[in-house]
Amino acid sequence: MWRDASLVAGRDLRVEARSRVTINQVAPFALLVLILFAFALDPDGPVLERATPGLYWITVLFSALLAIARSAAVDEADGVRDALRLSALDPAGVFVGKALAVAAELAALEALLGLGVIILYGADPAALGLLGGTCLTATVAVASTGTLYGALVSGLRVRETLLPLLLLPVLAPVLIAATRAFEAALGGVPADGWPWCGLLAAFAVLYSVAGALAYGTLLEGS
Amino acid sequence: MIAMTHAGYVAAAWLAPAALIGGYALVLLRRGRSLSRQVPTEERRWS
Amino acid sequence: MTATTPAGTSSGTTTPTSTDPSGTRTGRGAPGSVGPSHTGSAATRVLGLLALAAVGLLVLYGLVISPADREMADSVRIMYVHVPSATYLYVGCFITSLASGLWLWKRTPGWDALGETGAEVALVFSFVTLLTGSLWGRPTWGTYWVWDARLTSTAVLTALLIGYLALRRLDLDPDARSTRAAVLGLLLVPNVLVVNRSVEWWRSIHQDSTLVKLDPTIEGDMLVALMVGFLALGLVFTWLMVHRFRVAWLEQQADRVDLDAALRERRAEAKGQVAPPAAPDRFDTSDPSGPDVDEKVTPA
Amino acid sequence: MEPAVHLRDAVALLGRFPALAGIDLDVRRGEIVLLRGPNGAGKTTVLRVCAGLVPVVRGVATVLGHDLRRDVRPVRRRVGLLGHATGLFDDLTVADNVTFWGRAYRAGDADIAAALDLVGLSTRLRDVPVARLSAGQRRRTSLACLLARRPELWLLDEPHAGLDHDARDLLDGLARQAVDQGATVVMSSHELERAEALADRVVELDGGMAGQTLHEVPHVA
Repeated sequence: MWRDASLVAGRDLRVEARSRVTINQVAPFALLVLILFAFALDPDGPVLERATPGLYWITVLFSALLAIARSAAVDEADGVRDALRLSALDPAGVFVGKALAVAAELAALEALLGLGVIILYGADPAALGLLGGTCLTATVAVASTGTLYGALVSGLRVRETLLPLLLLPVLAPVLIAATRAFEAALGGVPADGWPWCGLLAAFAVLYSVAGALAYGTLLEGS
Repeated sequence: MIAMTHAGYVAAAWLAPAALIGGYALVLLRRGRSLSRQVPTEERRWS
Repeated sequence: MTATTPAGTSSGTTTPTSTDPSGTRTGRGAPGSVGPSHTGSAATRVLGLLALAAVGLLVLYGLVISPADREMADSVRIMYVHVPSATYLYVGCFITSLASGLWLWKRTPGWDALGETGAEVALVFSFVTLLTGSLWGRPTWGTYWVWDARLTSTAVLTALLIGYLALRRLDLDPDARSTRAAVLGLLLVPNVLVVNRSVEWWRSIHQDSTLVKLDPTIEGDMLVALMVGFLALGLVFTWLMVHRFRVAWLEQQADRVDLDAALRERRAEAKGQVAPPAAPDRFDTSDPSGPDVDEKVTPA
Repeated sequence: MEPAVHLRDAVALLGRFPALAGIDLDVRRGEIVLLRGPNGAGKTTVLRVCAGLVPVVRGVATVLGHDLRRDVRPVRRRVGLLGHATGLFDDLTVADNVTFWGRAYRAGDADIAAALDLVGLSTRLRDVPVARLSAGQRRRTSLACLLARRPELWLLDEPHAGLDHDARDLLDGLARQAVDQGATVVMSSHELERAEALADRVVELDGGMAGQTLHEVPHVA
């Protein structure tokens, strides 16, 4: 299974390396959203500073939507689904591979946005352990959920609009948990943040398992 | 009973759901009726 | 609310969670013979009457007999609708998840229909819950929307249900659509649990003391009124489920019927140059895996 | 030796449309069979059914000894499908594509390299992204993907479409070579004169049902 996963992850990342969509389009989009938030909320006032964790994770979620849509589109090229079904690749491996590729891209985006928030919003990172833990669990959670829901809508005419409709309510808990964890880390008592991190980890495990199990069924159902 | 506080809200909180569920029930009956005509009897498991 | 058509028919009962309804079909009545042209049956009429009676009782208890609350005065009466409908919202979601899981496992179309039924009825109850919740919030806290844990998670749940039904409404080919809807449906309950857990935690941090807990201490007539609320909405829920299930069942049958005509058409297309094999009549397209139930031609 | 393909009164659906309405077809091992017939006769569906991609809802369907109605997975490992859709990743190079699909089908690196050589893509075009290839070159790339896995049953859906002259000779040669090594080929085509030259037998298809064998092409020893 892991061999297939690394094969698929390698392919997805190579597609990204060649097409550079995430680097050239999604990353600038993410930074742009940060800037737009600053326009919306007056930068010197307290609001922006207090809302930084929330704004950060909303930006990450929207960028994730683009990265997930891109990852799903790779498999929607003409005939790829059939070739996958004919191949000896284990569907769970394909799922894990694609999720890892999306996770890698997301991690890069989060790092970039982290810098963006520090520079643009003047946030001073504290409790790095909690920040890192939250990012890790949230990234895996979003990547696995996104890959699964990407497969759910693949091949449909209206997938661009259906994917956010299906995915965002599911990711609501991730947004809540990640934001609270960041607030705990930046604002005050990191100890409060760890339970949220735990919730994110549980979410990530739930969806990784669900994705691995369901991916084959989705690939099969034309 | 009449001298009820928030009468407006209570009335709304009871009538609106009744209308919503009642409307949905009617829609269901109408859909059921029009579909029943298309499907021959033995396909149905109720009578 | 019940169909009061005079057509007297023998009583046939269908429990809402009927199992494996697509099994072998029993008698083969002449197609098109006039049966009851609606989804009603003796059972649903009885159920309908019971539901109406219970609603009547609810109105009596909820609005007349039960006293006003000390703090919230009469606005507490909204609770008798709000709390039961929230409960049946979750029951509907549970049925959808269960049915989706069973469809993925057994692939009988009955479960697929039940999954769709559960979600749609749950959606109706989610609107009722949101409506009564905000109408209750207004007199009690002065705002229509309160970021209370239960109300917020109901809102997210409503979005999940809308997404599920949106996916079902896409015109994929039946089997693919059912598979995807089943995977989404199966994930409904886990999603609900995670959403509730995270919203519960989130609100517990920001729970400022002034918020009156949504469930005031209730006893005596108020408790009875709430119980009647559960009974009445329960019967209504079941009645809606049975009818919606039959509508879904009819929709599936309608799909299959056109198919046989298509098969005959397809054969005629062959311009006679190609001899059509012995014309088998009905066949069950819904379970591609198992051997076909109506197989007339024994395999060579 | 059981037949490579044995369909008896098979019915297959595309959504609600019965693309195959009770087809009878038999293909022996080591044979090259051409499916001929008007558009929409079900030629593509027959190939996809044999590849285990479209479920058979009625009748008998056995490919390479496996009953398709029980489990399609074993068949899928042993067939190669070359369809209109190339199944290639536009952003990746020719080499990346063939390597990925080769490994996905558990082909060894040697087979992958050999496949690239056979279709003449191992030199100049090797590191060109597929997006910049012509239709014919794309088809050669997906042919290379098929070659790399050395399938026992070749399912070719209008393989000659879009190929230039020497590419067609190359395809015919490779198909003939594979048959000599025990493979079987079932293909559909509209370039009849060329396809019939290659095929041992031609079967007329119409309305999703197979007719009688039109003519046996005397097998040139």
